[in-house]
Amino acid sequence: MSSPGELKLSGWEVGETRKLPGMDVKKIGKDLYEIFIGPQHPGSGHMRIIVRLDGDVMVEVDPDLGYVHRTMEKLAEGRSFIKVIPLVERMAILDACNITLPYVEAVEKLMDIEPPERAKYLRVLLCEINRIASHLYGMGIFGVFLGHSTMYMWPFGDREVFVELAERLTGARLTHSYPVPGGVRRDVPEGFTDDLRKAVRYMRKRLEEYRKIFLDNPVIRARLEGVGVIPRNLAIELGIVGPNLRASGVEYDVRMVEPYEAYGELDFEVPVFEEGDALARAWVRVEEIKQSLRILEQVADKLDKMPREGFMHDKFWAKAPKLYKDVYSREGRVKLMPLFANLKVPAGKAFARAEAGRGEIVYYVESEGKFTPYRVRVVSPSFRNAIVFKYIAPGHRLMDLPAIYGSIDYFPPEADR
Amino acid sequence: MSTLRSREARAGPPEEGRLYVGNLDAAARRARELLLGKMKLGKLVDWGTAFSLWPVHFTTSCCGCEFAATWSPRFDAERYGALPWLSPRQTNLIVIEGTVTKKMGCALRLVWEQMPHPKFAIAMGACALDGGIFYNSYNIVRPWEVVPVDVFIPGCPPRPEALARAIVELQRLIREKGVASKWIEEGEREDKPAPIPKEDLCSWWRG
Amino acid sequence: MSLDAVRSRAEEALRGVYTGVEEGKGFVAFRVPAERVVEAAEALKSAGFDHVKSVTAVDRPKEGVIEVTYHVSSYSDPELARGIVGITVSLPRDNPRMPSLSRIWVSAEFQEREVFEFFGVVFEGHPDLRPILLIPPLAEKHPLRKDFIVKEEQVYKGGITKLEQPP
Amino acid sequence: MPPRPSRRRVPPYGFLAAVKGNLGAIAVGLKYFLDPNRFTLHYPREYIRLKPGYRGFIVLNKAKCIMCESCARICPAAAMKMVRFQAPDPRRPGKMKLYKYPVINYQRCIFCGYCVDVCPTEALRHVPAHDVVYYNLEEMDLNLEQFQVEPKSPAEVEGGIPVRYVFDPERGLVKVPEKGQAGGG
Repeated sequence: MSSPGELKLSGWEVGETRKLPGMDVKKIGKDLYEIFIGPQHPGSGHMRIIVRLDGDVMVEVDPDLGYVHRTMEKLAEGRSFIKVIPLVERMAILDACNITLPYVEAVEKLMDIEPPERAKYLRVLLCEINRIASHLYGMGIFGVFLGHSTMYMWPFGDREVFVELAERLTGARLTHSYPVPGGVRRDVPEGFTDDLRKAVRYMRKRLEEYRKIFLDNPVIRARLEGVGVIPRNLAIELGIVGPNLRASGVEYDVRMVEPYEAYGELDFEVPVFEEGDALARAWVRVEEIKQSLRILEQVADKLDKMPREGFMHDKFWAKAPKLYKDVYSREGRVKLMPLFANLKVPAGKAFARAEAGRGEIVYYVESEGKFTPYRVRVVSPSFRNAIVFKYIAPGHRLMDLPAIYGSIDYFPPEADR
Repeated sequence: MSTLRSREARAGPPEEGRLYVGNLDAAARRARELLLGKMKLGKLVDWGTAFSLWPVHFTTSCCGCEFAATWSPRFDAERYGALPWLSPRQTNLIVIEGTVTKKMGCALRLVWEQMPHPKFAIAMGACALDGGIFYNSYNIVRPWEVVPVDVFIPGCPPRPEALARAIVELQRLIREKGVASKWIEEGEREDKPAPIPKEDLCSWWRG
Repeated sequence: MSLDAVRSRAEEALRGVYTGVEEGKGFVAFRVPAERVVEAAEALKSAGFDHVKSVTAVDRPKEGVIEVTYHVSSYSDPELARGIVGITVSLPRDNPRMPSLSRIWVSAEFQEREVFEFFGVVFEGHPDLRPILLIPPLAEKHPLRKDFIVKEEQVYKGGITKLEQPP
Repeated sequence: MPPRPSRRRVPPYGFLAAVKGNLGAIAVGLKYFLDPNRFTLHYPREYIRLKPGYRGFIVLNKAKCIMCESCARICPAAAMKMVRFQAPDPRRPGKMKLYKYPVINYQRCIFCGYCVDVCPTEALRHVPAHDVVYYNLEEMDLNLEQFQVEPKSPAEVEGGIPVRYVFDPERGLVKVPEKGQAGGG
C-alpha cells in the first residue's frame, strides 16, 4: 500500500518538467490559460469543468459540480419512507432499479424483513435490464464525445430493446419505482421470458458488431489507448467505483463481495481488466453486458420454473382483500396496501450498498421510529468518480478530455443528487 | 477614430421614409416592413422556421435521457427538421429537460440570451413545469420564470413521442399564428417576459 | 472471513483509541474523540481499510452535536471488502471543527467539501475547502442542518365548498 | 457457482490487426448499408399502442371512490390532492356530509402509479396515453369534472396508425401494424 504522498496527485508543481509523448512540458505558473467547459457543451452537459492549460496540455482540472443538485437528501427527511423511492430514483433514471434498490434494502433491514424468493429474482431481472441499458447509454454518449456517430445511433437503438422490456415489466420506460419494501410492484406479464430470451440472443450478436465497429476500430484505439490511465494503486486511493475501478485491475463488485438479492445463486463472472486506460474502460462495459445477458437467461429459466407467487412479503400481502388478489392474477399488478402510505419504520441505522450500472451506490438510512426518515445519506457512483477529473486529467492534452470524460461514463444528475 | 465620428455626425438624425440612406437601423426596419408586410414574405419565414427548429445541446437535468432517445433511431426527431446543435448561436429552440436548479438557472438564461431570435422554448417534464417531485426544494427555479416557454410537456420523464408531439405542436403554432414573422416585425417578443431579473439569477456567477 | 472478523480487525487496529462501539445494520461504527481521529484513521488505513465510502454527517440538535461518520472499507483486501466500518466523531453544533482526513484517504476529499457546505463542519488541513454543489448564498445557510426547514404540502386543496347537492 | 472475478487484457494490436480492424469496420458498415435494420416510428403518422399495464394519464371513476385519501397521502409529488365539498347527505335527510374527492395536477404528476396501486377500490386507473402537451400551465391543473374525462392520445384522435413492437432474435425490435402483417421501414 502506498501513502498519498508518494503519488503524484495534484497537477504538478511550478517549475517542474514532465515528459509527455513527444514533448516536455514545464509548468511555469503564470502563463496559464483558464478555460471553462460547460455547462452547455456537446456531451451530456450539466457540469462545468474549469481547466487550466499550458499550451494545450491540462495542468489543473477543477470539476465544478452541482448544476443538477436537487436536494434529495433534504427532501427525503420530510417525506414518508415510500415517497423517498421515486425521489432518489431521479438521480439516474436510466438506471432506476439499481439506484433505488439499496434504499429499499436499507429500509428492509430496519424493518427486519426479507423479500420472498420470487421478488428477489424479479429485482435482479430489472437490475440487469437496467444495467445493460445504462451501459449502452454510456457507450452512446461516449460515441457522441468521440464524434463517432454510429456509436451513438447503435447503442441508443439497441437500448430501446431493453427499455421496451422494462416498460412491459413495470409500465414505465425509465422511472420504474419497481422495488418497494417487502417486494416488487409487478410480476412478469405473459410471454415476457420468451421476449427476454429473444432480446438476449439479439444483443449477443450485436456486441460482436460493436467490437468490430468500435473497440477494434483503429481510429478509436488510437484515440483511447493509453489515455487517462488510472493505475491500480491510484484507483484504490481515489476510491473510484464500478467499471472504472475494474478496468484498473481491482476485483471489486458488490454483487460478488456482498451478494444481495439473488446474486449469490447466479453463475456469472466479474470481468476485470489490467490496463486502466480509456480503452479498457470501454471493454469492461462490453464484457459486463455479456455477463448481464448471461444472468438474464438464468433468471428467465428460474422465473419460468417458479410458481407465480411470492412477490411481496407476507407482512403486507397476507391480509390483502380479495380485490387485490384478483387484480394480481388478472394483470400481474401488485397493489399496495394503504398502510404503505404511512409506513412506520422501527428506529435504527442501516447501511446498504449495491452495484449500479456506474458502480457502487451506498445508502445510509436512519430512522427514529416515525413516518419519515431522520436522515438519508446517499453517495452515488458518479460522485465518487468525479474525483478522477481532478487527479487523472492533468498531464493530458485538452483534446483527450472528451475521451476521458466519456470513458468515465460520468452522469451529472447522479453525482449531484 | 476621427473619421468615424465625423461620419456619424454627417448621418444626422434618423430619416423616416427613405430606404437606403441615412440611419442603418431605420433602413433595416423599413426593409423588414417592406419584405414582411407588403411582399408577404412572413409566410415563408414561418414555414422555414417551423421546419428548421434546431434545439441547442443544453441538458438541464435527467429528462436528457429521453431527449437523447428522441433523436435516436427509434423515434428519430430529425424527421421534423430538428437537429440538436452545439452552439447556441446557431440554434433557435431550447428544450428545458427537467429541473432547473439555481446554479443552472443562470446558465439557462445565458444560453437563451445567446440564441438569435425568433427562438422558442419547450419545457419538458414535471420538474420544468412546477418542480415535479422536487416542488419544495430550496435549490430550484421554475424555468418559465427564467425563459418564456411556448409548449409544456407533462410526465416524468415524458415519452419521446410526447417531445415529438411538442415539436409538431410548436410547428403548428408558428405556422398558424405566425409567431416567427411577427417576432421579426415587432422586434423583441413582449407576450411572455421572464420574471426573474438576470441580476438575481447570476449574482454569484464567475466565468 | 466473516463480518465478525472484519469487525475484530478494525477493533484491533483501533484499540485504545475508540471510546464506544455502535452496532448499525450493515455496518459497525467506532466512536472516536475528535482530537484522536487522525490517529484512528491512520490505524485503520494501515490495517487495510483503504477508501472512504461515505462521509455521513447527521445533525442532532437535541444533543447539540453534529456527528460525522466515515464509512470505510477496502478494495485491496477482498476479505475486508465484505464489511463496512465507521469511525464516528461528535462535534459541537455551534463550532464544528475537526481535522481533515482527506490527507489519509484522498477519496474523502469531495465528500468533506460536501459536508462542509451542508453542515458547516470545518475540516482543518483540507487542501481545498470550498462549496462543491451549492451556489455561495445557499452554502452559507448549511441546508442539511435540522433548523433549515423545508415545508411539505398537505393533502387538501382549497377550503370546503358548500353545495346544494352532492357533487 | 457463485460470482467470481475473471482477469483479462485488451487484445494486443499490431499493424495487421489494424488493417483487419479497418476492413472489419467497413464490412459491418456495408452490411447495414445493404440491409438496414429500420424500426423508426413515424410519429405522428403512426403511434405506439401502449400496453394495458402502461402507467399513462390517470382517470377517476367517481362512483367507486370511497374518499379514503390514500392516493393523496401516498403521492410523492403532492400532485394529487383532495377537494372538499359540503352537501346534504342523501341517506340522512337534513344532515350535511363532507365529500372528498381527489384531483390531479399534471404540472407535478410523475406518473409513478402509486395512487392507482394504493386505491383500495380501483377507482383510479391508467389510460394508455402519454403524448399530450399543453400551451399553458393552468390547463394542467385539473378539477373534479376534468379528472373524470379520459384523455385521448392526440395521435389517435388525428387518425394515426397504431403500431406495436415485437421482439425478434435477429433484428431486436420489429415494428408491426396493429392489424397483423409485418411492416418494414
